[in-house]
Amino acid sequence: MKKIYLDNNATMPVKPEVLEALLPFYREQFGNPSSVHWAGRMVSGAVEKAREQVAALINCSPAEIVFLSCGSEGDNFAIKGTADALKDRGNHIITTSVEHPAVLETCEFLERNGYDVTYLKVDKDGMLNLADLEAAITDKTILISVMWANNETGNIYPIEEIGQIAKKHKIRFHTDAVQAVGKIPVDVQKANVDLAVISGHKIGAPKGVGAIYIRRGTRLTRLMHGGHQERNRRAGTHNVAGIVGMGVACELARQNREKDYAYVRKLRDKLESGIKKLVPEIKLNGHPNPDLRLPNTLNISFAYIEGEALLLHFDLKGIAASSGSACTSGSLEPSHVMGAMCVEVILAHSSTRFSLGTDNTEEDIDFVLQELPPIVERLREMSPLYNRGEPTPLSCDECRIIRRI
Amino acid sequence: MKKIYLDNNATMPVKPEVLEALLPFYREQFGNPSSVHWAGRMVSGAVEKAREQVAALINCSPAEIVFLSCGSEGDNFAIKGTADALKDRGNHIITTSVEHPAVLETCEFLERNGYDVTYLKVDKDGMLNLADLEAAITDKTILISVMWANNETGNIYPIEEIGQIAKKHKIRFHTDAVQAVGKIPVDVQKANVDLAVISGHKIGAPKGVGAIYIRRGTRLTRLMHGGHQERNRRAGTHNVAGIVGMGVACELARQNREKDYAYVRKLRDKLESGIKKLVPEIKLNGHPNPDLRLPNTLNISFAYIEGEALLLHFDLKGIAASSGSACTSGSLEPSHVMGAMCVEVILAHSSTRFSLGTDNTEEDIDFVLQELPPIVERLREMSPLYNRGEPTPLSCDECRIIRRI
Amino acid sequence: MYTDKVMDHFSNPRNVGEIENANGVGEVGNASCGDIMKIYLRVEDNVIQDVKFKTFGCGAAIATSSMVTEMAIGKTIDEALVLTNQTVAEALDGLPPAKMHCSNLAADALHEAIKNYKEQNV
Amino acid sequence: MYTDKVMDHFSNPRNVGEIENANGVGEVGNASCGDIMKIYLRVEDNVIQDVKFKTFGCGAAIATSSMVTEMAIGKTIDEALVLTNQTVAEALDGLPPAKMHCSNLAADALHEAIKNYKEQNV
Ligand SMILES: Cc1ncc(COP(=O)(O)O)c(C=O)c1O
Ligand SMILES: Cc1ncc(COP(=O)(O)O)c(C=O)c1O
Repeated sequence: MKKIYLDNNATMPVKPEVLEALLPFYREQFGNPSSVHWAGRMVSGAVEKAREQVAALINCSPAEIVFLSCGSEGDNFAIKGTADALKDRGNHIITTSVEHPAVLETCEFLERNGYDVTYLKVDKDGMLNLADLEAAITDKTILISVMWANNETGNIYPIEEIGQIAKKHKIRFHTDAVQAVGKIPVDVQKANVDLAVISGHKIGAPKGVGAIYIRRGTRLTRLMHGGHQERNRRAGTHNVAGIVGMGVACELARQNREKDYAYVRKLRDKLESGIKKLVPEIKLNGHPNPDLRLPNTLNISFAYIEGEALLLHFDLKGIAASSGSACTSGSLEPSHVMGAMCVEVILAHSSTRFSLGTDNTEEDIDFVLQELPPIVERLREMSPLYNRGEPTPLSCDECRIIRRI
Repeated sequence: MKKIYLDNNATMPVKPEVLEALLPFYREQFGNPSSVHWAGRMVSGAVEKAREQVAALINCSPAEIVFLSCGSEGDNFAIKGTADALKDRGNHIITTSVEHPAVLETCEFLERNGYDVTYLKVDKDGMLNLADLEAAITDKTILISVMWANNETGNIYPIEEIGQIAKKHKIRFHTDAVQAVGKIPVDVQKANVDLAVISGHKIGAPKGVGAIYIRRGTRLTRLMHGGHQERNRRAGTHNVAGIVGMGVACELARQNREKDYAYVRKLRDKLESGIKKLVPEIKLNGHPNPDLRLPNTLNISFAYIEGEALLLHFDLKGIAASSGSACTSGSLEPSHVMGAMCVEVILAHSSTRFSLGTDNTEEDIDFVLQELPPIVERLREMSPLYNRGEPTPLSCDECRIIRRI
Repeated sequence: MYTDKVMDHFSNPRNVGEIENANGVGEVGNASCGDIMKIYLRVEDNVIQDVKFKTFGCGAAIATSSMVTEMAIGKTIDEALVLTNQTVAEALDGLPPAKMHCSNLAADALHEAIKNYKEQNV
Repeated sequence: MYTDKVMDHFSNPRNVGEIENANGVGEVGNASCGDIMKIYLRVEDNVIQDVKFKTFGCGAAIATSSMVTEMAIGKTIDEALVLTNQTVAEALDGLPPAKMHCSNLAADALHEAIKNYKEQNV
């Protein structure tokens, strides 16, 4: 059976060039870059080269890049590290209600430890009101944390404008750039960002490696105490192969992003207009203007049906996508992002994310557009909510938007 | 030039069987194990198999294993996670003055945040006094953290006895087993351990993966907040390839450890007796009884000379070893382990660790024994401390043993 | 994640639909949890002659619904009341732990339908 | 980590040893830092006729010691006093940043030796 992978925001295969580049670092060049002997010297240059490659992609100095194990570590490090380093200055953090759990759960942890967190609301398109953001700033605010792009909807946030606000109020600014990097231009200088987080496996590097940009001079308490690696910023023996792979993936992204994602965007737009044409009673989740979404992401709810069931039917056809359904996330509620956008709860359960990649083809999209309508139809026929006389119980009372100013 | 690698306690090559097993998880089986579709299902079984392999090696249930990014993360997680989870019960931690920096610096961080830490002294052989340990326990003690084996000297600590003491006083017990696992038997049940940390790259798995044993029912605050991975114990997309490699490395260790390390032990003993015979004015660092040291580790100080210079000369001959010299560690003082053992400061600067592995041969040892004496002789001839009329200023006033009860 | 039996009932669900002249109808679950199951019964002489279902929910919800209709058909009401969510799950060779709670309500829906039948036919 | 020049001076250090009839000796560094450098001078007519060193220390310490002896020999005292740790490091094509501080003391040792010569020969 043909396999069509439309879940690139979850993870993607390691790119062939990346794999080739990193393989020698498992056996021939296996040294610890902190060692002074031949085995260490053989690899320390490779780590520094990778640092330059990452820095070049996001426009910073290599000394401002610290390698980590994943994006989640970066978010934890940025937020907890700031909370601790600046605890004498204040205890208030501003973030949004649509962040990745790595940010949200970290903030909730800090709330249990004496910090105040404002979770900014978003509108029904998932966008922020920057006046709200500015109004939320107090003299205790030590951090603004807003993701560059949302993993579920693909919404791109106005990071440059937020950077201006942060600068004006002299507040540190962290951005989870995990989904943005490699897909859209990310320039940390231009955006006035102090901390930006990247994850390797979202850009064709292996799982288990990430990086954080830490603007020169930013005081940040370590998350990982121990050895002197990474200029004392992050302990633990370097994941040399992963780091080399991350460097090459960034290099490839720098060279090919524009071309690659123009192509991916065309496929995404084709899928989007195809579904709109072929399937009635759907809802686009995220900003209606496709320029304000990542070029590869499409999130759609199919009324009356549940997301996991949809995914399983896709899966039977070899199509891999993901869902905001509670049943697919291990949580008890459907996606908090859908909740924050006040998507009706049943629609939230059917929200389906198609996240495309450069490996996809026109034929893939044609196939999806052929298989999707009958699957939706079949599940609707089976649904007690479909064609129900009474209106479906689609209330917003489950919306769990948290806001505390 | 022939390359002889005697720095296996720092890191080692990935084993061929491990590399072979993990390679498919970069491209063909690249999925995210949390996904419900084919790409996710293809790999989730592999992660669970690895969990069983790790559990089998240290005798626990697979559900008690959580995968991490490295040993340092495990030590941070165990100690900070306990400090936070048990903060209502007390604020006192007992550890030793010879732990790895991942433990020591984490404890020092906690000291800056209201915790009290007792750093147990060791004797001149680097061993602990268990009566001291028991005497250090107060009604505020929430954690005992003692490494299973020391990375610099190879000293093996009496983990079972310490487990008994911890059990008697109902205090949680963490052990950094990074150097012990794979080299000597590690049975977490028998030793009454609650938390044990392993690092992949010390047993032939790749860098960038580690694991922690968390005894069922142990409350531990997360270090990495975010997604629901690892039963909510550790957020971040699974490093699938690394985890698979870790599993295979544990499986190999379970099958081959005894045979492999009997062989390595023979080589180590040959090196030890050879150096003792061929080089005057040396000092063995660590316990004189080789049974009380890891079978692969030998740490020796060569009077009058400095460690980095020695390593560089080794390196010119293709021999890789490591040193407790300040000049090789990025710190300003020689090894804290040598300090804790009250090794005279000049001898501490020349402490040299030979850590052998299964790839070493008799010929390797013969070569080292041939090259070592003239190098030492040459550096001594160059040293202003050698044959000095006055005794060398070898005082212990630099000893930085910290103890606070 | 799912057993072959679950996948079989999920992809070829038995007895989907409504019964025009049903004399017992039961619905359980709620939208916010993502699972609603509705069971229609045609009972004659205390025997379940026909049973159909409609389900909004995940793979487990659909499979358990299908399975419970297959298990109930031809049974007397009293025999059908012995069926539990647990026995339905077992008949499917088990469900993932996370699904045992929310998505395994089909026997409850059947019992609701029987209760509804009894209320109508006292 | 080290330049080729450093490695050359480290592995083939020039002017190792003591001078029997030295008329200037200087020592800097201390054991706890891991670096001790001792320089012996034979000065005649204000010109450094011979210079030798003994060093306990890392690669950088040995290489800078060797380099400073090479740079000082044949120079007048006043010319030798112009040499700095910085110029020694530059003559070696640079040193790793971590080494600039502790292990780059050879010019200091030379100056100490010259001072000692001057004190003996006022
Ligand atoms: C005893 C001990 N603990 C912890 C670590 C840290 O392991 P890692 O480098 O995987 O973080 C090491 C190795 O450096 C070690 O030897
Ligand atoms: C926006 C965003 N932030 C953070 C993460 C976490 O990245 P990782 O899985 O590498 O920890 C992800 C991916 O899951 C993400 O999409």
